[in-house]
Formats: sequence, C-alpha cells, structure tokens
Amino acid sequence: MFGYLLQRLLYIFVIVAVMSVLIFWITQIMPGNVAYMILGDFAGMDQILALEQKLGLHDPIHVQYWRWAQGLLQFDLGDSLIMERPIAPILFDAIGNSAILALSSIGLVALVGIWLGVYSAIHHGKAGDHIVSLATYVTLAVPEFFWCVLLIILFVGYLGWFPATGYTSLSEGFFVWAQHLILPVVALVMGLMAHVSRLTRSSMLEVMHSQYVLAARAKGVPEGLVIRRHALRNALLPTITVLAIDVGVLMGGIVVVETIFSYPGLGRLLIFAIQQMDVPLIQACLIVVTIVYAVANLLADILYTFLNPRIRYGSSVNG
Amino acid sequence: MALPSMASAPRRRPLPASLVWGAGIFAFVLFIAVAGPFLAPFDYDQMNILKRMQAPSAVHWFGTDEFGRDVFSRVLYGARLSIAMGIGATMISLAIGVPLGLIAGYYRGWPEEAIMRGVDVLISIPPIMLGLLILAVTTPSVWKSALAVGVIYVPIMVRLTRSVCLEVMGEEFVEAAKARGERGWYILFSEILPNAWPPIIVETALRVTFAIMLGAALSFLGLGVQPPASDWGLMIAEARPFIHQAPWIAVAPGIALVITVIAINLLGDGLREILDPRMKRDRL
Amino acid sequence: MSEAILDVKNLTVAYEGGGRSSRALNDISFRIERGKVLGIVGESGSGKSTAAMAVLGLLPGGAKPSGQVLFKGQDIYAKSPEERRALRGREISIVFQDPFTSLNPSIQVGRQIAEPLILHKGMEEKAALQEAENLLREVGITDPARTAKAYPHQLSGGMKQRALIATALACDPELMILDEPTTALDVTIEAQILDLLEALRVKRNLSMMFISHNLGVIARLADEVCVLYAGDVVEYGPKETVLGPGHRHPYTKGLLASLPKLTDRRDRLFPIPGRLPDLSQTIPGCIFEARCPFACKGCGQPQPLQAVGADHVSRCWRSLELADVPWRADDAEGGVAAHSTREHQPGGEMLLEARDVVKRFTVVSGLPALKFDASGGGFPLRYEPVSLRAVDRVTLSIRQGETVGLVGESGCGKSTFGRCLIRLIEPQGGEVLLRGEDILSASPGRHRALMQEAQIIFQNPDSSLNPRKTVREILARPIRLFGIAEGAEVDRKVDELLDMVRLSPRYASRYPHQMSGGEKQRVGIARALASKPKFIVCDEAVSALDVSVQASILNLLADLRDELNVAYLFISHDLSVISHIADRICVMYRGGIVELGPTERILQPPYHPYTEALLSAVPFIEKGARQRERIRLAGSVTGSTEQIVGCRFQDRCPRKLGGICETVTPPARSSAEGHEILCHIPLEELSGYESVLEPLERRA
Amino acid sequence: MRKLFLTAALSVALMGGAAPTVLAQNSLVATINANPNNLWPAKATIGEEYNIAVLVYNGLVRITPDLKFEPDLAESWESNEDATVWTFKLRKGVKFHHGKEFKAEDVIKTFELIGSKEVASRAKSHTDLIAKMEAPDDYTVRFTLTEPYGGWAELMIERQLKMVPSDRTLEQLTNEPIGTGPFKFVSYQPGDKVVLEKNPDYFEKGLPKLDRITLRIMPEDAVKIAALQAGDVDLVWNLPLEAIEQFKDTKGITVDQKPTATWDGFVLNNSIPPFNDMRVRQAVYKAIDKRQLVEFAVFGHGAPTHSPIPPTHPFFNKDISFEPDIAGAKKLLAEAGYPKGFKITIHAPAGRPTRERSAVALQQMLKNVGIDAQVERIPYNRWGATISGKVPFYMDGYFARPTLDTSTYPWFHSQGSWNTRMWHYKSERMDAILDKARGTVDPEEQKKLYTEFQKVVVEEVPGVVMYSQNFVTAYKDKLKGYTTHPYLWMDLRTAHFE
Repeated sequence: MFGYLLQRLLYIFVIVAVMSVLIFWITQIMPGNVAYMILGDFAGMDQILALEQKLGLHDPIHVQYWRWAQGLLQFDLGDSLIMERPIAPILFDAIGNSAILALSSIGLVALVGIWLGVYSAIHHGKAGDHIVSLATYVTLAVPEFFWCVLLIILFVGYLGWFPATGYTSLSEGFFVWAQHLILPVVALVMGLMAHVSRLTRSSMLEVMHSQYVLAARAKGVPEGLVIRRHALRNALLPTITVLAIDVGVLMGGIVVVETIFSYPGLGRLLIFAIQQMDVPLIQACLIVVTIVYAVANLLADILYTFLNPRIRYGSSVNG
Repeated sequence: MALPSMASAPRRRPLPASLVWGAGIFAFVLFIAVAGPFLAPFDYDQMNILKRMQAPSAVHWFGTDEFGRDVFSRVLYGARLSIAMGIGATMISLAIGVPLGLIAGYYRGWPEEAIMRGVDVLISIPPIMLGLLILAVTTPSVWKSALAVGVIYVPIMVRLTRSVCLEVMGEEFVEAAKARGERGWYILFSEILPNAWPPIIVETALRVTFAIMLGAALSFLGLGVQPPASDWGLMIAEARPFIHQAPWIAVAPGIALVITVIAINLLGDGLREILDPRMKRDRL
Repeated sequence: MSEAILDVKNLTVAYEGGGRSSRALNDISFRIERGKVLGIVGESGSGKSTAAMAVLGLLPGGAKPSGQVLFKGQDIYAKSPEERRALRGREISIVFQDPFTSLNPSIQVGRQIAEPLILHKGMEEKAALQEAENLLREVGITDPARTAKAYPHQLSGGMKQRALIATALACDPELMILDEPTTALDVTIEAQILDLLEALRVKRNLSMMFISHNLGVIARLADEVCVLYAGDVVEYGPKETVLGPGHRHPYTKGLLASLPKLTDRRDRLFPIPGRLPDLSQTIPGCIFEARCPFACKGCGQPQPLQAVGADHVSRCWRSLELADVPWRADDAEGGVAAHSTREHQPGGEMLLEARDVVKRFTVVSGLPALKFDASGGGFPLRYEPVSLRAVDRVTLSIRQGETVGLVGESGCGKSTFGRCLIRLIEPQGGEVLLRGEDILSASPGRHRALMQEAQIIFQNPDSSLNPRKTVREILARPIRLFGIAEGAEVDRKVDELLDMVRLSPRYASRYPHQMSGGEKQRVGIARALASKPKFIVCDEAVSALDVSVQASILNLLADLRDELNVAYLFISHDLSVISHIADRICVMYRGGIVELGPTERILQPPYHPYTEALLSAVPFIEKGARQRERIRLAGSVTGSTEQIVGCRFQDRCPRKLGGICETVTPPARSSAEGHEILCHIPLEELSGYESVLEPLERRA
Repeated sequence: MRKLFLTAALSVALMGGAAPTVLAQNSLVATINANPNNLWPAKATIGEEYNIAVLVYNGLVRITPDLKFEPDLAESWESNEDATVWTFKLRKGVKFHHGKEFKAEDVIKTFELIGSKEVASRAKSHTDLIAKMEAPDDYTVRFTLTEPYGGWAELMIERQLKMVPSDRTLEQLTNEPIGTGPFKFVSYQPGDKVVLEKNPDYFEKGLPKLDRITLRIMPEDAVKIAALQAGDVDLVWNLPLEAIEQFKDTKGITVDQKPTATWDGFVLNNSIPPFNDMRVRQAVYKAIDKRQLVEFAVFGHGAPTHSPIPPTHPFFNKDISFEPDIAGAKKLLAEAGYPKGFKITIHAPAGRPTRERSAVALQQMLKNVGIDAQVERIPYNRWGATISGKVPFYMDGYFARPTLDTSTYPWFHSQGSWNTRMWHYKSERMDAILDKARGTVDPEEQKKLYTEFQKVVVEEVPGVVMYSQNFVTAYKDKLKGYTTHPYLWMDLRTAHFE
C-alpha cells in the first residue's frame, strides 16, 4: 500500500510539474502588455521597455519559466504586478477563505449526498425514492450561478433571512460568520449533492443486487446490518472517486459563487487577476488550484485504498 | 444462478417514459431554437424606454427587462445560442475525443501512452479554470467559449471511448476479425465503433447538458456571447443588478435553462435504458 | 419413512415484470429426509436456483410464491419475515455457485464466517473468530489463522469456496443448500470440494439440497435425484434409478444420451433438439412434447406425475411403455444418421508445426512496477516489471484432418497457445509452420493469405458475433475478404455455409440476439468455415453450452471434420469432451506440455501424474466407472513468472520423487509411438499404476 | 430533511439576529467596488484608490461637497499677475502618521515624485507645468510655472496630488501608506477589505469622529445592496443608479444623489476610417438621442450634455439642442459615401454597467441610420493594450476634474494628453479656443470661450460626451455628518453615528 501511495505522490508531482509548464506557457501568450497594465495609459514607450527589462520579460521563455519554477520550489510566489506586493500573503488569505467554503461544502455534499443516495436506494421504488430522485433530477439541472440568483431572490429579497454577502471574519462572532456562509455553501452544494446522491444510489443499488449481499441475507443478517456492514462500504468506493472529481467542479462553482457573493477567496482572486492581467498572480492561483485538485485526488486515493483491501493488501497471496 | 429468462424470443419493449418526455421537451426546445425568431412576439433587441422592467403580463409573458425589451422574446432567441453552444461544444469534444479514444484503445503502445498522459494532464485542471484560461487568452465570443467547453470535455470523451473500445476489443467477434487478418481501420470502424456508440451517445447527451451549463457559466462571467445578443447565461448575468426589483428578468431564462437541461438529462437516461441497459457508468 | 427436514409441497413461483408473468416453478413437490442428499438437476432455465431461493425465503421482489415449504414441519411462508431471517444461516444455509462474487470483498474472510455465529448464537466476537478458524480447518484449509485474516481477493477460487462452505456450516445447520457449488471451479478443485462435502455430510449427518446441471457431480453426492425441466419436476426417484438404466422420462433419456463419456468415447452423441418453451405461455399438455422424439397424440393432455417404481415418479404417460426404448435424436438436427456411420480416419500429411513457442505477458509495468523497499538498504525504489510466462517453449504438430485435444486447468496457457498458433497473439519466440511456411515471420500480405487457412471458433456465443450485424453480413465478410465469391454468388455461399452448420437460410437475416446460444455457436462455426480453412482452433467451443446443445455442436464439429478434412486444435478443460472428439490429447500444465499422445493412451496408464490426477477428478455417472483410487491435487494452478527449473508439476505433484524434480528438467518418456510423458518416474513404474478408469474395451 | 435543514437555517439566522448589536457605534463599514491596487495616491487611477487618498492623505487644497475650494494643508496661497508664480503658505504643526512633521520639503518631494518617469502618475501632466519649485522656508512653497495657469490652486484638489513624507522609500510609499489625513492605514486584504483607524493627531481638532473605517470590497451590486438592507454595511459608495428606485421606500436608509461632472461618452477615432471623415462623426452624433441614453444607461439619474461641462455648470451652453436628426444623419452618411451605412464594432468595457447599457442603446440608435454596429464587451485586462486608442469606436468615461481647463483641454486640444492617445482630433479652431481659455482669468471671457467650445464640440464631433451622471451614496439614516461628494469620494471627517 505504501508503494502504491508513493506512486500516486510521484504521479501528482509529475502532473503538477507538467501543469506548471502549461500554465506558464499559456499565461505568457496572454494578450495585453503587462508593463502597460502596470504603468497605465500615460507611460511612455521607454518606460515600458525599461520596466519590461526589469521584469525580465525580454528573457527567453524557458529562462523565465525556470526562474519562476525555482521560486515556486522555494515557496516564493513572486510579487503581484498590479498590487506591487508579495503574492504569498494575499494568496494564503484567499486560500484560507476558500478552504472554509470548499471544506464545508464538500463535507455537506459527502454527508447529505451519500445519505440521500443510500436512503433512496434502500427505499427503491417507494415514494421517498421517487421524491429524492425527482428533487435530484431538478437540482442537477440548475447551474450554481442560477442557484445564487434564486437564493438571493428568495432568502435575501423576500424572506430576508440571510445576509447576501458571503463573508464576515470570524472575529465578528461565530454565528454571524456561519450565517454569512450559509447561502454560498448552499449554492455550491445543491448540484453536487444531487450528483453524489444519484451516484451513490446507483452504486448502492448495484451492490444491493450483488451476490455477496444475497449471501449475507442468506446468512440471516438483518437488513439494517446488510446495508451498513456489507453494502455501504463497497458502494462508497465509486462515490469517493467521484467526490474527488467533484472537487474540480466545486472549484468552478467557487469562482462563480465567490464572485456573486463577494466572497474574498481564491476564485475571486483568480478572476481579479485575470481581469487585471496580473500574470504572476494568475500563475500562482492556477498552480495552487492544480495542487489543491491533485491533493484532493490523492486524499481520495488514500481513502479509496483504506476502504478497498484489494489495493491495501496488494495482489493475491496463496495460502 | 439461473433464473428464467423473461421470454425466449426477444420482444419489443415500450420506450421508456424518460426517453419519450425527454425527447419531446428537447424537440420542443430545439424547435424554439430554430423557429424562435418567428415565434417571438417582439424583436429580441427592440427597446422601449416606457416599458422598462414591467412585470409579466398578457402582452409580455415574462415581463420586460431594463431596456424595455420583451423577456419572453429574448428567452426564445437565447435558446438558439445556448443550445448551439451546448451542442457545438459537445460536437467538438466528440470530434476530437472519439478518434483519440479509439486510437488509444486500439493501437495501445506509445500512441496510447501519449494520448492518455495528455488526458491525465488536461483532466487535472478543474473544468472552469481551463475555460477561464482559454478565454483570458482570446477575445470572448460564442464559438470560442464553445471551443473552450469542448476542449474541457475532450479528456472525458477520450477516456470513455477508450474504455468502451477496450471493452469491445475483448469481445470475441473482434478477435474473429483479427483472425481473418482484417486491417486496423476496418476493425475500428466496422466492428468496434458500431458497438461503442451506445455509451458514447448516452454520454454525449449528458455532456450537452454540462456544456450548456458551463457555457452559460462562462457567459455569466462575461466570457461568451456579447450583447445585445444574449444566451441564457448572459441574460441572467445582466439581470443580476435587478433581481430585487425585477426578478423575472433573471428567473425566466434560468427556468428555460433548467427545463432544457432536465429534458436532455431525461433523454440521456432514456437512451441509456434502451441502448445500453447494462451500463452503470455515471457521469463524471 | 423417516423424518423430513424439508418438505416442499406444490410450490409454484411466478415472476411478475413488464406486465407479464412467467412461471419459474410449476407446482413442484419434493422432500429431503434427515441426513439425505437430494440432487436437483436441470439445464439453464429449469428453475433449480429459484427452488433454492424459495426454500430460503429469499425470492427477488417480483416473485410470487405459492404452495408450502415445510421446514421441519412448519411452513416457512407462514412465518414472519423476521422468523424466516432467523432461520437462515442457522438452520438452513446455502453455498452459491460463484465463490468469486459471494464473499464481500471488503471484509476479512474470518469475520464473514464468524458473522452468523455472532448473529445467531450470540457469540463474543473473539470466540466467534476462533470458531471461524476451526471451521476453516475443518473445511481443509491448511493455514486457517492466516486465511481468516485475509481478504477474499487474496484467496484462490477453491479456498473461497471452502470459506463459503465454512460459513454455511458455522451454525451447524439442519439443511444445507448447494447451488452449483463447483461449476465455477476447475475440475481438480471441484473434486477437492466434492470430497470435502462428502466427508462433511458423513461427519455432521447433514441434509443437503444439491443443485447442479452436471449429472456427474450429482451422481457423486445425491441419494435421490429430482430432474427439473422448464419449472416442472419431470422425474424424481433414487439416484441409482434415475441416473442409471432405470430412468423413465424422455428428457432424462435425452440428457444422458447427450453426455460425452470418458469410458465410451467415439460413440455418437444424441442431443435434444429444440429449445426451452416460452415460460410466459401456458402449455396445456406435456411441456417436453415439442422436443420429444416419442411425442404422439396423447401428449397434448396435461401430464401428471406417474409412479413408475418404488419412490420413483415420472411425468410421462408413456414412461413404462418406453422403458427400454433408447433415446435417439430426431432428424431435426440434420442428417445425423447419414454421417454417424462414417469412421474418421486421421493421419494425412503434416499441416501445422509449432516449435518452441514462447509467450510472456507483462502483468506489471510502468509506475506500478516501482517497488518501494527500504529494508534492503541502498536506493529504496526499484523498477520491477513482472511478466507471466503463459506459454513456455511449447512444441506441437498437427496433421491434416486430425483433431488434437488440448486440456488443462484454467491458467495453464492453453488458450494463449491456441491463439499463438494463428497469430492472434504475437508470441515472443518460436515458429509456427503452416504447411512449412512460418506464420510468425510472414509479411502482412502473406499473413493474411495464411489466415484464410487457419481459423478459430470461440467459447462464448454471446460475444463471438457482432451484435450490430446480421448473420448474412457476418458470413459475407470473410467470403468477400478472401475473394471466395463476389456479387450474388456471395449470398449463395452464405446459404451454403448455413446449410453446412444445419441452419435454415431464414437465419441469414437474423441478428445475433434473435438466436439461441447453440444457433449462435453454429453461426460462429460457419464464419470460421467461410474461408475454407484447413485448420481451426476450437477454443472451449462447447464449454458455455448446456449439455444437450453441447452434444449437437460436438456432433456438428465431428461431421464437418469428416466432410471437409479440417484439422482441429480442440481446447477444453473438460476431459470427457476432449476424449470424445480428439484423436490425440495434449495435457498442459503451467505453460508447458506434460503429456502428449493418442487419446486411448492418455486415458490409461502409463500416464503423467498430472493426467492421472485430472482423470481422477472427473466425476462420472457411468456404471462401474467409479475411480478406483482418488488422486487429489492440493492447491490450485499458479501462473509462473519465473523460469521453471525442474518439473512443471513439482508444486502439486502427489508422486513427487524429491530434489530431482526441483532441479532437473524431466525427460520425455515414450510408451508407444507418438506418446510422450515428461516425468522423472520411470515408465515401468508409471505403467504399474492402477488405471483410474475401468480398462476400455479396445477398439480398432 | 428539507424541513430539518430549514429549521437549522432559521435558528442560525435568528441567533445571528439576536447577537448583541454594537453598543455605541463608532466604526463604519462602507463598500467599495474593486480592489485598490495602489495605496499611494500618486499612482491612483480608480475611484477606490481616490477614496483612500482622501481618507489617509491631504492635498494642499480641498473642495467641499458644495464645490467650494478651501485650504487643506496650505493655509493660504497667492499668485503673481500673469498666474505663473504661485506661493503656498503651509499649515504648521501637522504631523504625518509616523510622526514626522509636515514641511515644505515634503511638498516638493511629492511633486518631484509625481513628475518622475518611474512613477508614471496620471497627474504628471499637471506637474509638467512646473518650471521650478522652491521652499523659502519650511512652511512656504513657491511654484514657478512654464506658462500662465489661472487655475493652479484649484488644480491642487487633484486626487493624485496628496502629500507624502519625504523620508520614505518608493516601496514604503507603495505598501505602507503614510499621510497626514484623518485616518491611518491599518491593513489591506486584497479582495476583502481595507481597514483604517482614527488619526488622533489629525490637525482639525475634534475630527475625525469615527474610530474605525472598514472599506469592504464588494464588486457585486446586488450583494452590496442587500448588505446595506441587511445592515451588514453602513454606507454603499457609488450605489448603482439602477438601484435608486428600490430604496425609495426603504425605511432607515438615505439615498443621497448629487449631479456631477463625471461623464460617459464614446470615442470615435478621428485618425482612421470611417471616422476620419467629419461627416460620418456628425451623422453618428445626429443619430443618437442623448436624453434617451440617459434613461437607458443611468436610469434618468444624470443629464445629457455636450461636453465634459455638466448642465449644472454656469457655463453650460443651453442653446444647443439634444434633438436627434435621423434624416440629416442619413444625408451626411450618403454624402460621406456610406448611403447604406457601414458595419462597426462598439467596444464596451465588461463590468461597467452604464457604459455597457449605453453601448447596447447606441447600437439600436445607430440602426436607425443604417449603421450596423456590433457590441463587444472587453474585459479590463485587455482594454488598455488592445482597445484604448486603438479601435475606431469604443465606450469611455471620466471622473470630474478640478477645473474647466483640466476637464476639457486634455480631450479636445490637439496636444491634449487624452486626445493624443484616444481621439486624435485636430482642430485649429478648437485649439485656439482652449489655449485662450487656459490663460484667461476673467470669468466673463471664460464663459464666452467655453460656450463657443461646446458649440464646436457638437459641430466637429471629436467624440461624443453623452451625459454627466449623478453620483449616489446610500447609507443608514443614523449616519450623520456625511453627504455625497460630487467628486465621488467619501469625505468622512465629520461622519458619525447617532
């Protein structure tokens, strides 16, 4: 198992390395003159050239890449061009904020999604299953940004239950903080929750029809125990893989939701960076996103390994 | 376990309800997408300052927007762009992904390695990021966001096609073709592809919904369709400032979007049921 | 009459679905007395598994049971679901067909065995786990402690099945249901399991309901046999009667006549024509009427079970009248009589020669082959790709019109070798000469031409035909590809091919899903024949088929061989089938040949210890053909990833001599021309072993 | 499940509502729309940065919400006869936030920095007028200008011209704002907020009244409106004009609207076809209905105008009509060789709703005369590099400037800084008027010249100024001592809560 995880780790490293080249390359061909963006409309050509020189923009691209990658390896993300300040603290603040959003969302997605899926699988064909199925069907079709709009109209406009901004700092009190988090999290999780629940339902149904569940029933195992001990663990395996992939979808959602709810996280920072053509910031954001996504996949792998003895205990042993 | 087969001779089963409903609604949406301009009671860009932000009424079914334009007409027009973007993007991912997947699945060796490692990299970028990146590099337009969304889904198509291809390649009739000394392209196109289509078609249907939603999200972020033309995503984005005063401007295209996506999902599930009842792949 | 553990009375089960109802079981009754074994036999679709589920009270949702299932005198369907559940695993337990899917992959085997103990007996977990180890020991597992802690994927199929039997035994049940418990296993493992069940039965005085399609397996264990056909009991009586000459029902006759027999080879098989009736339709008269060669007017009447002897019933009004009439196949199978008289004459010129064919499969490569090992010191990462030696320097030659049988357990490399011969798999070494021309080094163009002469018939009729093509398209392709015919001529050729495999031209327009398994297999054969090959690899060509269908395909293959003078490499795990059709038999073990010779020489000593074990493992129903001494192999086949030093069979050989077997490659010993045994044991000693089978009447 | 969720949500909401409210509020939360990129006013280019400039720094002169100029760090000033030498007397005893006393050296250093190439300040065009700076003593600064400039003192209210200490490095100036202003800089989390606190040593006694100011960065309009309604914020800066309507009946919230000289317009590049032909520009001008544009773009919260001189200004030329002339436009187009019109792309910046809406409305209006315009929205990241000054037709707009000269000269004079970058308009007639007006100190003469200026603008159509828009802040009623400033910044010195 250790070897397997080491392989995964190596794999992630390779992916991140390849991605860093890709990110660097794409951001280099972005239009818009960086020096121009910094200096503004009133800069002269000589000033622009001088700044470009200073920023090393005239070096060959691989030299620039190597400089950047070296910095990256030393956890030096460089300075924001537009804000003229180190990126790291800005980025870490944003990551922290996004992490709160992402973790509470993915937690909710996992818990509620799996629960709903299991619920409808074991009530297969009954009213409860139909209601959940219908609800997930509709929910799945609503994009995050429309959730935001609907939630704002309903809960902020008509009912006035929740604040529309997605963020207050924790220093203003836990409840205020949590209250502000509710709408963005709800907007983020609705679609994913439906996705996870549908997936869990189908894999649960498959497992419930498996031979070993039949065998468990034939042993006289009570139905509740059949579900908990025999079915759930095996049914969750595909769900875990999908949860990891959903982290990617979640990141997309975070960009939208953070924008709409004015939530100071990574997604908004990225949009801001793209709008401002702040190349080092774009690069830093994207590499962080890549790493986070890769790590999410690694965690899913670990969890998968933990739940799946096939991987945990390697190939077969003859006794 | 040998439970009795339902019938010794195959019988025609009734079409699944999801397919009938899905196809029906989707056909209706397609019809609107094509005929929208003829059905629309007003021009999509006809402004009327006196009628701005009117609530839904008998004249303006979905009300009017901040320019006094008829929201209903705009939703009808928007269908075309949203659907075109969804289908266009999916076609792109299909056109690139399926051949690559077949090649990776059939030829194995280094082509497979090259394609699959490329796919691994592409797939490790969260979808919207790739879209943002591509659109940040170029000026926004409909076809570019369709391209971006299409490219995003290429890895999924490659993986699916490859796995289906491998599955079919394990079948003995493919071996029989090889035993006849058939050429690679014949086996790919005459033996494998016809059997690989069902899951690909089902996946395609689902991809269309995802492409519509992602395309709308990119439009929503201002990276797709340009005003005054408007797809549903952009309509919602533009209506955001008015959601407290005139929620219908945002809600009408949103509901249209949701209904379309539901219809295509139904269609996909229905197709799955008749084309590939064993398939248990869920969307990725 | 002693106490009945199980008494099933008038049980009917119908499946509802899609607005239709279809009968799985139709008013069946049987009883099992304490300590007795009832064998339930039938082909697929006969309803035997439904019977097992009905007894357990575990019928799927759409199933409607009626009638009574009395367990120790109490109707289990009169009990509450909770009471039924309490019964399962404690008083009635079951072992399923497929040990590979019947164990929960994510729970340790020991815990799965202990589960009913904890549930039903309220044992402490620790004690239950200890008891699980005892049970594993009882079912013949040598290292129970380690096995108990293992996960299912770490165990071989035979060990899994033993574990499942241990689970079933855990609460010392009164009744054990065995639903095809050995079907998924290799023949040597099957023999081990049957031995175990026999021993357990005696030791624990178990009552069993033993379900199988395999008459030989049933014959070994059962006291009474119940023959099911299309949900009806057609014959029911003591084993000796039903499986012996006393059987009365035409269907039983048909089943027995379809069976290829080791001791009675070269006889023509007599299959049952037609297919199972549509179970959603009600059939007013005899359900077997449509396929019965003895059918006459009176068969249109409903058929009650008739007493035809002591404790012996048969659902046929002509049972007694037909008592001594042998089964013979109707001519529906086409011209059988005409061909059956023609004796096959092998021994033409040399057709195919394979020399030192080697095939290795890379099983682990790339990133997964990176092994982390910090214990050995040095750089902890090592790249260790693993490759499996599937075929290890195999040499074999086949003459024109000859049938060579290739037998061995699963994983021995027989299929891979067969595919190498027609270059479906590219071997890494050796040469394959077709009429003296090397297939392996042939140019692509020449290779294609050679392919016309060498074809293959596959195992699985469901997968061997492209589901998107009609039979005509499937057959026309090779005809066109090899330029055998063009234009309208192609259609005529297709009809010819269909005729050759005894299918009517109507089949040309059908799609695979519109045909039965046997029909599909015939189309597969026709496709292989389309290019007029001289050599065909039959890769388990009849293994997936029911006995009656298998017989007709075997007949067809034999006929075609005689008509067209093609040579077969007939690959099968089933010695009975192989010995029925093959002129020579080649026994493979772990990627190499251990014995090769004419069929009759293979079946009698001197033989290789592995051949002896294989023969000894085959379950027979023939009277008097009971194996004298049972040779049992421990463990199961493992693929070899490293060069084998010494004898291939050293790992499991019951007659292993000692060190020499592990170090020196055994010599080829020859008892007669064309018969070779690769063994260190001297020929004289090998010849001295008692024959597993009764000596055959020698035929010319 | 759903019920449970609602209950949970409700309880959280209630508990949140029940949390103790601030006892005596003395800190204010205001919204701004975007990240301030530079906290050093010299480099400021956007409204958010100007706010920080006003809160943390002081200039020499300031302007009140009712448009009166008053001394800030300068106590008084005077010029010579021809307005070429200006002497400012500085306030004594003013301390920077880090303790240094404010002196003449700081003024000179500030102006030097602004004039330097490295800083590339937008206000460089102002400092370029300076020929010489002297400090006769610590509290006197004398500017000698290159040409007569009557509005020099008024120019000192310019946003970039905020005094910074002379003992700081460039990097410190950029990242650690130190000014003399009423509030001290505490922290800045990009994307989140800027926090300022009371400067206890502020030179105006008793001011400021607030202890703390948090500027929350909230780009999304709907969100900040909701935040104000929910009480999360006390003041919404630059309330979107379309939102005014909905606050009309909201209790407890004041919507304070001021007409300004901030204008939106569009650039017609005079140097490339088709707009190098004046008739085409005139046709475009005749095709549009500025009064309608005001309705569409700013929901009526603004006024059509001819030039950067707003209708509220005494020099506004009331004689020019806003009536469109479709027939005339078509005729001009035909004369210019476009009888069937032409195709053109209107570039609009994404995320500037008024300009986006004007573009859409313009597109419709141009249709009437046969011009087939496509709207393309461009994100701001590409605006400077690919649009600004490079395409023939794009939407633009500018903040109010301190003086009439600074409001007009850069755009309309052939040497004007913006004109040479954007419009490429050359007219001797115009140059003559603007040159003359710049040197004029006599108000009557000025009025005459600027009235004439407006006439030339609509005749020659260098580009089109569509309207001057109102500026709105919305705030809680209990916020007192604050009023919306027509120059679009928040003057919070006297603001306090009841």
